[in-house]
Amino acid sequence: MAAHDAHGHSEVGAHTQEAHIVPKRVYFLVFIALIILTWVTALVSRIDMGPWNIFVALFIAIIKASLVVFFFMHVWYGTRLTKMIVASGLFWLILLLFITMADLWTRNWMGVPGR
Amino acid sequence: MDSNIVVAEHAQAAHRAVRHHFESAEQQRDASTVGMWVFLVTEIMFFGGLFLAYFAYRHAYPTAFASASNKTDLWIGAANTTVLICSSLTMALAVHCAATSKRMLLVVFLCLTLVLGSVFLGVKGYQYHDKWVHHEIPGQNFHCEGCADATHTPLFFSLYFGMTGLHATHMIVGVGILLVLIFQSWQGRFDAAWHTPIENFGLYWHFVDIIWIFLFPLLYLIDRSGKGLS
Amino acid sequence: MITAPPPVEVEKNYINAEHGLKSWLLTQDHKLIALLYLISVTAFFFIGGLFAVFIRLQLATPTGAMFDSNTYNKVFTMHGIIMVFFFLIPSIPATLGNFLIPLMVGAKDLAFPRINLLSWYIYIAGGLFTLWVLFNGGVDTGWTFYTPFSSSYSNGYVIAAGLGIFINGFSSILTGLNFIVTIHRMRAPGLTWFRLPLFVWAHYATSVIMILGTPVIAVTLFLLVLERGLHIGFFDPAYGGDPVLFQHLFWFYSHPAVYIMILPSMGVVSEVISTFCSKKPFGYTFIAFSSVAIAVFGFLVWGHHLFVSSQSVYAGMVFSVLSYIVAIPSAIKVFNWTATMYKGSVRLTTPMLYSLGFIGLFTIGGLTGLFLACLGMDVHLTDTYFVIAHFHYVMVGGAIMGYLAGVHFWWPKMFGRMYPEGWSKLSAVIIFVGFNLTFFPQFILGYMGMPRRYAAYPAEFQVLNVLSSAGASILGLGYLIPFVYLIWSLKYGKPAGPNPWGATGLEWQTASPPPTENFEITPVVTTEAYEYSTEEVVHVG
Amino acid sequence: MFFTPKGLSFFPESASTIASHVDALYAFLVLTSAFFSLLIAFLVVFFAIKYRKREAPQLPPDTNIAGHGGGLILEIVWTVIPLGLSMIMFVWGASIFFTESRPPADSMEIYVTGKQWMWKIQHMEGAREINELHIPVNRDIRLTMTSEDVIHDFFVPAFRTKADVLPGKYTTEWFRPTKVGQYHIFCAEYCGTKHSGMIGTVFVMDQNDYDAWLAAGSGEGSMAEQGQALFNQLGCGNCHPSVVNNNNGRCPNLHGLFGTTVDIKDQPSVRADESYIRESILYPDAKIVAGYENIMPTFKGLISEEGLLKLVEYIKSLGPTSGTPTGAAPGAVQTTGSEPQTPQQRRMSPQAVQPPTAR
Ligand code: HEA
Ligand code: HEA
Ligand code: CUA
Ligand SMILES: [Cu+2]
Repeated sequence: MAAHDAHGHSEVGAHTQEAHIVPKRVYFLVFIALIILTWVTALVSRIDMGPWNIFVALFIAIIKASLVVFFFMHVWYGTRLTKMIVASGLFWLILLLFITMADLWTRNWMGVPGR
Repeated sequence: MDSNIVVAEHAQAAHRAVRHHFESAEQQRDASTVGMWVFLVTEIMFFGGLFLAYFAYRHAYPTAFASASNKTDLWIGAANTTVLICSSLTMALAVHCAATSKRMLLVVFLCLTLVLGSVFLGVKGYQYHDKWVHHEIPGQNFHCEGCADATHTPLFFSLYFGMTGLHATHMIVGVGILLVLIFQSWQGRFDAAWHTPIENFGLYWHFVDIIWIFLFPLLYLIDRSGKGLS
Repeated sequence: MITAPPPVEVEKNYINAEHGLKSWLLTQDHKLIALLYLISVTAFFFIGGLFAVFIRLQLATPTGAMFDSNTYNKVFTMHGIIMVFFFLIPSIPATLGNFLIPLMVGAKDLAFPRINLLSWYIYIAGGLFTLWVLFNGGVDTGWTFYTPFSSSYSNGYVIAAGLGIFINGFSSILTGLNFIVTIHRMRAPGLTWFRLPLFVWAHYATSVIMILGTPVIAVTLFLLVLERGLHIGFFDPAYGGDPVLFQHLFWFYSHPAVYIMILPSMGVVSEVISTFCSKKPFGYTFIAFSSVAIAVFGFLVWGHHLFVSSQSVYAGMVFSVLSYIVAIPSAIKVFNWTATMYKGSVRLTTPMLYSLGFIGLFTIGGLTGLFLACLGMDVHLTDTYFVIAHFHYVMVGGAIMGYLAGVHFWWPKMFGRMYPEGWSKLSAVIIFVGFNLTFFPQFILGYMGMPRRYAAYPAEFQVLNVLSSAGASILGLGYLIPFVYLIWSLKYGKPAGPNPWGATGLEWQTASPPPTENFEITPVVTTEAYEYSTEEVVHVG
Repeated sequence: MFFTPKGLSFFPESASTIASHVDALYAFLVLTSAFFSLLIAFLVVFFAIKYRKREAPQLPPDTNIAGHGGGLILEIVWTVIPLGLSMIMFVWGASIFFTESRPPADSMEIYVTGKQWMWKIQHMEGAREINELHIPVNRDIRLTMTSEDVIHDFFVPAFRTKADVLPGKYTTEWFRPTKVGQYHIFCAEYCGTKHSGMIGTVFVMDQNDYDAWLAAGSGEGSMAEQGQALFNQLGCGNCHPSVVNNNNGRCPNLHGLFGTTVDIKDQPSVRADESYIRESILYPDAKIVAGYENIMPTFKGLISEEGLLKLVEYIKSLGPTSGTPTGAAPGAVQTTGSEPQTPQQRRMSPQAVQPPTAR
């Protein structure tokens, strides 16, 4: 949130809205990757990897989500502000999840019920 | 008066879609994009509460979650995920067409998105019906046939319905907005110079897609290897 | 006070621009919406205050002077819900913030005027739900809605109350969203981040909390409503659900929410102190960044409400130490305000009196927060009147004092009229005295062990309770006086002129009341905020 | 600290070992807070008087406290000093809390069940009471608590301690009373209509009086005995062996189970504590002991929380061993048949309660 994003004032006008039009090719590539990953995750789930299954599943999901965010949602080409907003959303989500889970994970460490 | 301000005259932007309190079309577009992203952040946190509940209970009752998850249909889930991803592609293409002023293609891609979204919802409805038939809806008649740790399986199904239900609600809202946008595109309201609604709706639609990208592995893919389930 | 410039001839301003009820209810002018909020928020304050009166009457005798315990439980629950969700959270942001942020950043309106109006309607809808609950017999869960009491055992209208707050949450979200976008994208040319008034910084931080926290309480209450309505057990121990998980979710929002309540007040106080010392606030950047720090760190400490809840000891320790960290930015602010007064030209106007009251009372409230953040101490103090005293010190002594300071400070701007100086100072003193008499005894009660939410109590607590009730009646009187004279001043007050206080800041550069579009011509900013410089002549444009 | 003319105290009685620590911490906090509050109040009032102006100054001064750069030093000073002080508060408070969280190993155990709106208390010797708690002075007392309905909180101001009492799980609270007398028990977590009526009295007695009180108690036998009766009545013994070295392969041997680590099928192993035993009775299929089948029926709805506590106490009385729960541990414990140790013996025995160890 630096001073630089105070909006430029002088340029006025009705020129093209999109600063950067993403080439269609990118969309198709991302799409193919998403489809492949969907089926990979479904198939991989049938292999017994013990506790690793969930990590693999989440890892693939994160890759897929990033592809959507960066390319379908244009964050890759977006302003710093957009990136910051996305990042803070994720950061706070992680705070919520991890801090609470940290409580649950450490619940029995004391060896005293309820402590 | 002690004035620290230099007041200067400024040219007003003259564009049909610029509202009176904005200085320029660019400022207006920027504002709505930022606004849309901020809104999506609130959506992340909104779903975040449910994800937290999910992780907490999966941590506490892994067996119950594994066996209840096996009650969902993996292949239908994967197929439906594919449908949703297709709709994301058509939506992305719709935005592209709006940005390049291709009116007819815009309408076509929006319609495709609408159809794919509806297919997704239909399949979801079918799956709900299936759960209903098998008494796998938490409540009075709940029953999890052959589940391990059956006492805790209602937690899984409560979350299953809570999460997919909230997701489906977002889809239904999206379908409603799509209908309006299709009509407006048909009328030729959007072009390269101004198509903010299309763009923002695209963001929304992709966001809903992302939620599903996480729901699918979390709800459908627990312990699918088939070991250790009685 | 400086003599006001000759009254502006009754020009078109935002109030008289249009007439009729419709022009109010359909307005998209942020200033009119702010007034709509002002009216509704005040109404809720008096409803909540009425319940406070009932609480204090009940507690005047050990056995309870007014109600049976069932009714009493509903009384304090409604008091808490109304005061927190329908008064204090929207109070400053939705009224003063709404009115001033566009003015302060030199914009014609907020970024999304229609959404702004929508947020008021959502607020009213949520409020109506809550009032419906009230008239149908209330709800008795405490404002915290802890499960499984709320989900399975309460005999009140939990679902309706939950929905009321759920709906209201969206109003808060939309307000925050509007502020964030406005502050990012609508600033006047030359108005860089570090030229922004501290009030705007405070509201930026507040909006961040609104955006990131409110959805979580919304989904939490949504789950609670589902659980109570359908008995499907998200938190129900009967299904293996964890009631402490509900508490985590609840406080993930509700702790940061206390900073939603205090940060705007801090913003007001920064403006007022700077103006009435005619001095740039000491440590501008530190005050600005401490607001942001509070907003961020405020999200890391919610578990300090769960020290005895059977949360893990280790989690408790982390939450405790982080609670101390989040106290530091508040300390920085207090010291900077004090330092601002050093060698200032201090004018003890009404807003200044309220602000000084704020500093003192917030300090006491904040420092007692440190008692509660202290693990070994909190085990004894939690759920006693010590907590009640702590949070009334920060919320009533802090936030409301700040709110009153702000209302008095910008009243001339909002309505173009001055209020009577004598009465307003008198009421400030009465409120200060009444407040301390009401809530100081509660610290002692708390350490003695009197639990909160008790409709009746052992006789040894009576003396202090009577003191507290006596104080509350003084306090109540103190709140009625401004209510009367502020309304009086709308008609009979002296005309104020554009800048009655000799303040800096863009909002003082336009007429009082401002025209609908705020500024005749878009301002261009060339200097820092709070430039009470001697070279004024040079800059007049 | 504060006294009214009538001698009414405005300070709570301090009647446990923890209480004096808490009071000392309180004194420190009060002093620090008083210092800062008075400092700020003094400065604000002083500046307001000293620099008071009636009019807005025409040429207002813009004065920094120490000229250029002085600001930064001050900012650092008033960041670091509060930070340092608050870390003292944190460490002090945390150390008290740590003590409060770990009951001494040979504490006397008492079981508490909260219910809207009463406290039901069971002593190991068998005595039961409602809204009253009789305990001997100068003994470590450990409460194991649960609730039948909503969340309650067992609060004894004179002992400066409290803990929430939750449905569906056990929580622990301990104290060591130091003064004979009667003290309030309050329910400190809002629990519904008669929350303010959920109060009681702790009677701290000297050992002789306490023994006499116990002796006059009920003839129902000790809690462990009652638990054993319930165990037999519910037919648990038909499957679960509860003597040394007896393993039928169908149900885990409960002898010497308590306090050991149990391997669970498909899940991380757990410590066999009160909560685990409770869960195993109510939700037998939640955690299946490795090597066993899921054949146990649930007893949910068949046993009250108080009954569960009796069963827990009975299983506890079967003693811990260092061996595996399922079998062998030959000769580790000398017990005669299925007869549980008497509570008296158990309290004396040093290994009665596994010393809690942080992992
Ligand atoms: C406006 C609202 C507001 C604010 C600003 C605060 C501020 C703080 N609060 Fe408070 N709090 C509430 C509203 C608020 N609180 C409410 C409503 C509850 C109860 C809810 C319920 O249960 O119903 C509560 C409860 C509450 C608890 C839980 C008590 C319990 O239930 O057991 C705790 C525990 O840590 C706590 C701590 C703090 C701390 C550390 C701060 C800090 O931010 C304070 C920081 C300020 C200062 C420290 C003062 C200024 C500093 C100096 C003058 C310098 C000297 C400083 C040092 C030496 C460090 N609060
Ligand atoms: C913004 C928040 C806010 C505000 C402003 C207040 C204001 C006051 N509060 Fe409240 N309070 C809470 C938030 C707030 N409170 C919360 C969150 C709780 C916890 C609830 C729970 O446990 O769930 C609580 C609980 C609470 C309790 C504890 C109840 C209990 O635990 O049993 C008490 C007891 O004294 C109390 C007293 C007061 C008093 C005397 C005021 C005074 O400041 C009020 C002064 C105002 C007036 C007196 C109104 C003035 C008007 C008139 C007098 C006119 C009369 C009206 C008409 C003719 C219409 N409050
Ligand atoms: Cu039990 Cu309050
Ligand atoms: Cu808090």
